[in-house]
Amino acid sequence: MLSLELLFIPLFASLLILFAKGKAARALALVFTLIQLLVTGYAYTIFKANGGAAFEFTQAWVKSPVINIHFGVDGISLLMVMLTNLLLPLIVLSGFNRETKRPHIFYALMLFMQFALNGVFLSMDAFVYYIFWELALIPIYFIAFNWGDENRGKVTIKFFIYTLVGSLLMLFGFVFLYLSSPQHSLDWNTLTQFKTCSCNQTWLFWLLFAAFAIKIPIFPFHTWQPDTYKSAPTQGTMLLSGIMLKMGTYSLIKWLLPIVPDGFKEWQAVVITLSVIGIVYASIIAIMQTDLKRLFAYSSIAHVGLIAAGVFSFTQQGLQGSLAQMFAHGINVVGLFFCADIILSRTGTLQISNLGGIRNQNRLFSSLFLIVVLGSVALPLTNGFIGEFLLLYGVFEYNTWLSVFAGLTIILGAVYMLRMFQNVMSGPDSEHISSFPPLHWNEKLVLILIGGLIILTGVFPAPILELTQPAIDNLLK
Amino acid sequence: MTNLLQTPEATQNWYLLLSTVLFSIGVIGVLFRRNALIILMCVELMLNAVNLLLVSISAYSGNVDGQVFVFFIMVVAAAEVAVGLALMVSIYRSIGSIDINVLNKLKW
Amino acid sequence: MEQTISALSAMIAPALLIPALPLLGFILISLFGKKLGHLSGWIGSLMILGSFVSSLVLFNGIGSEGKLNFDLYEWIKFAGTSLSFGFLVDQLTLVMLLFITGIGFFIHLYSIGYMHDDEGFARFFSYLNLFVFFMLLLVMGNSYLVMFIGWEGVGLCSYLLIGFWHKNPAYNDAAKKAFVMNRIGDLGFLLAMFLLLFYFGGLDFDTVNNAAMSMEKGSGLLILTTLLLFVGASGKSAQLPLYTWLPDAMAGPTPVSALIHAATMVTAGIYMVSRSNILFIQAPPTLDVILWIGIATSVFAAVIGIKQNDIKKILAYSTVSQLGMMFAALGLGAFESGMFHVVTHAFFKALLFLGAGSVIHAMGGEQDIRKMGGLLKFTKITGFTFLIGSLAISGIPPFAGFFSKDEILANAFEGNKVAWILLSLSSMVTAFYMFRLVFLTFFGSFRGTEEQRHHLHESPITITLPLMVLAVLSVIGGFIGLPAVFSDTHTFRSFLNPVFEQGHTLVAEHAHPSHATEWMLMGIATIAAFVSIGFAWTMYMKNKTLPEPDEQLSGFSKVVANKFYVDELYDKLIVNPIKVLSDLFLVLFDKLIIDLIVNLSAILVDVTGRTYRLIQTGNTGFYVFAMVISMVLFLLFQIVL
Amino acid sequence: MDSSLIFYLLSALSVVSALFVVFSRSPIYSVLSLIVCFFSIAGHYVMLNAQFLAIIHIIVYAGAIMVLMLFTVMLLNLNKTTEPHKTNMTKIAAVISGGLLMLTLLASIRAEKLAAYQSPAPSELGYVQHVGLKLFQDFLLPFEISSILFVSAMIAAVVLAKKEKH
Repeated sequence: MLSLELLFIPLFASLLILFAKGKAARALALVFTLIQLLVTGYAYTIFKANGGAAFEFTQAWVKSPVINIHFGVDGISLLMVMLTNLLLPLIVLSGFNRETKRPHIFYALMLFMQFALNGVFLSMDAFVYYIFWELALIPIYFIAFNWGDENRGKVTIKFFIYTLVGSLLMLFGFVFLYLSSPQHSLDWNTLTQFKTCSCNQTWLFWLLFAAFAIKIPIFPFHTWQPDTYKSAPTQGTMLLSGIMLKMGTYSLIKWLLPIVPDGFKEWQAVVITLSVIGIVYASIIAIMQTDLKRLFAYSSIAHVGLIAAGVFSFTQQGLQGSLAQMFAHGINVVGLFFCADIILSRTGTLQISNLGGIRNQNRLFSSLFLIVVLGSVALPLTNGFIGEFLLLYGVFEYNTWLSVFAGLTIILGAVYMLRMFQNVMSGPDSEHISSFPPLHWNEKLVLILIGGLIILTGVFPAPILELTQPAIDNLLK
Repeated sequence: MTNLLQTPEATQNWYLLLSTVLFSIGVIGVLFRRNALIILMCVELMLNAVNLLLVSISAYSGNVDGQVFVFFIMVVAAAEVAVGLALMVSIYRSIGSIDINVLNKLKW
Repeated sequence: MEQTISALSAMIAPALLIPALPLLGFILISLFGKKLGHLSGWIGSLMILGSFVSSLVLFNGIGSEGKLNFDLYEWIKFAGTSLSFGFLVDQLTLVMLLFITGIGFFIHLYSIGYMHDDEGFARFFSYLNLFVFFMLLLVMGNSYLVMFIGWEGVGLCSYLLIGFWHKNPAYNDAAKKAFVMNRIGDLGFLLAMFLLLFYFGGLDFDTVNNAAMSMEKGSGLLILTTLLLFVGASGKSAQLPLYTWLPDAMAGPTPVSALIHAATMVTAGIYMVSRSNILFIQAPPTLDVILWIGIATSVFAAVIGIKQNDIKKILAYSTVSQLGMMFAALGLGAFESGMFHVVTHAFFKALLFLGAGSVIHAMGGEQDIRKMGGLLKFTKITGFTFLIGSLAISGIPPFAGFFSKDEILANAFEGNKVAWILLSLSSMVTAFYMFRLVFLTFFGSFRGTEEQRHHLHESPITITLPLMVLAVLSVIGGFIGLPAVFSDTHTFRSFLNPVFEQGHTLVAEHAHPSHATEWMLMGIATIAAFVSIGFAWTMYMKNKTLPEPDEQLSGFSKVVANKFYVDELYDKLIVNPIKVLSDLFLVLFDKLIIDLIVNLSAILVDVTGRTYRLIQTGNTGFYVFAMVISMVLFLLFQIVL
Repeated sequence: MDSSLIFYLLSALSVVSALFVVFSRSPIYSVLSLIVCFFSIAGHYVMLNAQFLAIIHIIVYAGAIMVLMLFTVMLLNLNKTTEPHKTNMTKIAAVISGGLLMLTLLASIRAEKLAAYQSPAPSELGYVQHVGLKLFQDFLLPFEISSILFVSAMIAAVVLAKKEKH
């Protein structure tokens, strides 16, 4: 029943916030995301003590076709739930000193998003999962469309249709699975136990994978992403990059791998190669980006490419690493985009060439930004290292040469991140920046928390790894 | 004159033929005329052809369900005619014609 | 090993204290730096002094026999593999610990004076303490993974400190270059770790060494692993072809150049190879590679050093050259000699850099030796200590450098005559350019501006005290490793014996050179050094030649002065192609090809919609007609099938 | 009289009057012949033992709907002269496609076998009580919903036919 609580708190909050006004809306949003965080913490302790039994919830819904509302968790989904509910308060808090138009709708959408994301991670029935998957798209669409920059119209439509096409293919896949499963059920347990013949898995893999690959996004399905990240309001970008991407990578592990294992193995080489190409490709593009948000977008493509490569290496450490890296990347990328937003709000520009010398003016911000940057270039003792180490080791075990290629990410990552940091933060004062006011209290708090998390999970990653270990053992069986 | 309706099957076949013919005449009417009112009447004719078929099958299979169906079709037809005629009147008022070739505003 | 732990468990606390104190210093200074003001310098120094004292305690407790190895906690754990955060203190570590914390302390002390007027005073000390923390982690780790933490950590600190004066874009470029080049090496290290983890069953030194012992000598796996490790080492220790960052790294404040880019961090590669001596001994082809790369680097950098005019750049190239020499020693299998040179080099190179810092301080920031001259009169302590350092690096007996260099040359003579000739050559060139530096800077007449002359003064005590201490060490440091002709016991070698003895069992014992040969080698080395110095004296003292301005250079000397155009070559070969590729990817692939495919599908839908729309004529008759025809078709379809 | 003779007469009447609906020039004649057609269909209902339906049919169609139609024709003042005509081409096309539809319908009916004949239907099958019972037991909900349909149709008709105020 814990699943229901995790779902209904944000849903209820979302409805409640609709009726709030102005500042009350975001205060309410913060309160409810914090409550949700507490419940998640409680859920974690319960899970540690008793396993996932307390989360199980099943309720018959439609008789024909047989659809049950089924929620439940294993270590993998709980980790994602934790990431979601950990990031949401930070994202809400990050907007505390910003003026948002119609805040009640904005924050209601954000909480609704949290509801849908939790739903995606908690669903154990493919149909319910699909509903939440699509449901998550709606609030982010409106957030990007109503609060984005001047290009938002075209960009959001592209993003929306792109993802929708993928999801529809996934739906076809699920319909086929439903029809071919002997019990006519879409329950996760049924789908993973019954194995459709490998002749079908060959194409079924691509139906499901298309949806995930677009969401992640894996090269060459990525072109929606930089534009969307650029156009969406920063809090929306944080949601998109921090959590929504993880829907794709999570689904690779939770849904794709166990349902079509033969297809997975058949296309393993193709996808892992694509992912590795994506890593190098996106890293190289990132080097020459002139816009801060677009640079982060391409760096994100590179990072998730490595996550996908790790998943498809189909090794213990690859899978472990991908989960650790999802958690880390969620935190880091939110931090990066938040830093970009802080810069934008103070200087009015994100053009790297117009920036510079911020370090001279605001040392605290520059130190915290540096920590986030270091986390994302995977320095040891930051959270990024654990993930990248395991991921690269996973890819290494799959193919040595591929790992050399994928390993270029640690070099290229340093190149584009440091180049960015140098041009934006160091150097003489830029004439475009008249002053860089000190950080607001909420900005300080968010960045310090993010920095703390980066180092904490980098020094003590064991809880994350232990949480997901049993589930991964299960998968590899 | 021979009795055409010797067996139930024969009866049924003749009714099938009759309602098909009536239905087709209705369709020809819809295609043939430009007066919206006549077209509406032809649609009524088609409905009646179907009704006749339903009643005949009801008799043939000894099941009263078919008749109930006809009953409901009549209900719908009555409602439809009321609304349809009202529409026609209002269209005539605003355009001055119920020629369907004039009523082609709803194109690309 | 269990037994050792219990016996030495009393040593765990001081061992933990060693890295903990600098970390504490870093945290304190970075949090309260503003309030502490100049006190932060003293706090930073005290922390390092504390580490030094702990190291002495450890030195005393562990001695020449013991070995402390313990795990702090499990760091990364997956599927039966557990990678711990653990420490290992043995004799090799002790040597490193002592000189890192010892020299580190004096350089901190020096920095208090040197950085006194800098606005980033507190920040400087927080970075410096963080560096020492990571460096200690590097040498104290009991596995490659912990070493790697320190490895990347010192890279980070090096980045922060090279770009310490971050308002200057050129300094930032240098910092970034250092970090990226190190990262190239780190990738090699990382891949080597994967190989070790996968094929050797672990990352801690014991496991790896035991596995390596049982492997066939010279197997492909061993060669590959060691080569990758060496790639890592050559990145950090600035060997060909990854050396170009080190001269640029002189952009940082001079104490940083002394501590990081001369004494400690750059020797991490040598430490790593020595630490993995069993692996490397088991892979002889890699040792050959190391030998020749070391020699090549040594000669190459020394030649470039001749034509440099920036006082710090000269020292930087000399560092690269000396590091090459150390690697050559490792390549010859003489790990102790390599380490010995690491230690003595740390003494005199730190001394030289700090001396150079003092000179720059006196000259008000001027670094070009063409504008100096006759400084000995004004800065006596600096001048004399600098002279001592130069004598030490040139290999003049009985200074420290003589003994360590002699050992390496003796090993080279035994191992490979060509190597011996080349290394001797490099050594001679070193003596030449060092004394070129000394003569141009401290002797002759002053060539700077009047204002600078007015400003000339000896530095304060915080600066001169470390100089004096290091000068003393540079004089007597060599006596811990006297050659066999002077003494039966080579203190340094026998102290390190527990670390290397296992490795030595793997190679056939080659005969030690006879005493006569040793005398001969020493004689040749000393004479060569004196000849070089004499040559420099004739050129710069007697003939008073001045290095020509940059524009007048031509031919080979222009190529040398421009460092053989290696940076330009890298730009052309690697940097520019990547930039072009980046634009190509973005414009051609992302915007043109991929987006075209995406947009084409949208255009297709658009065109279809526009075409289909025409069917909607608005003519009801036509609609009904279409309906009837489709009904007919549908029914026909049913009948036919 | 022979039942088949009645069938003949009624069928002929309905087909002829239906044709007249379509091809008559004056809308008034069309309406009147449609009424004739509906009466003949009511006759068929009686022959098929659907007495109740026959009554309802006459009341609803002949009594209500057709009167409404007639009124509309008169209200809109439709007559032969105002009647729009299609070109001959479309007329021929209409007849041909209608005939084609008839042929395919017949062909498809022939292709399908009828289900077996049940025991002869009792003549009281179409009595009020039978239909009524069926209607109020099995089809109660649709029946009630149809009343809502009527109300809404009524309102719609009133609203639509009302003169717009400007």
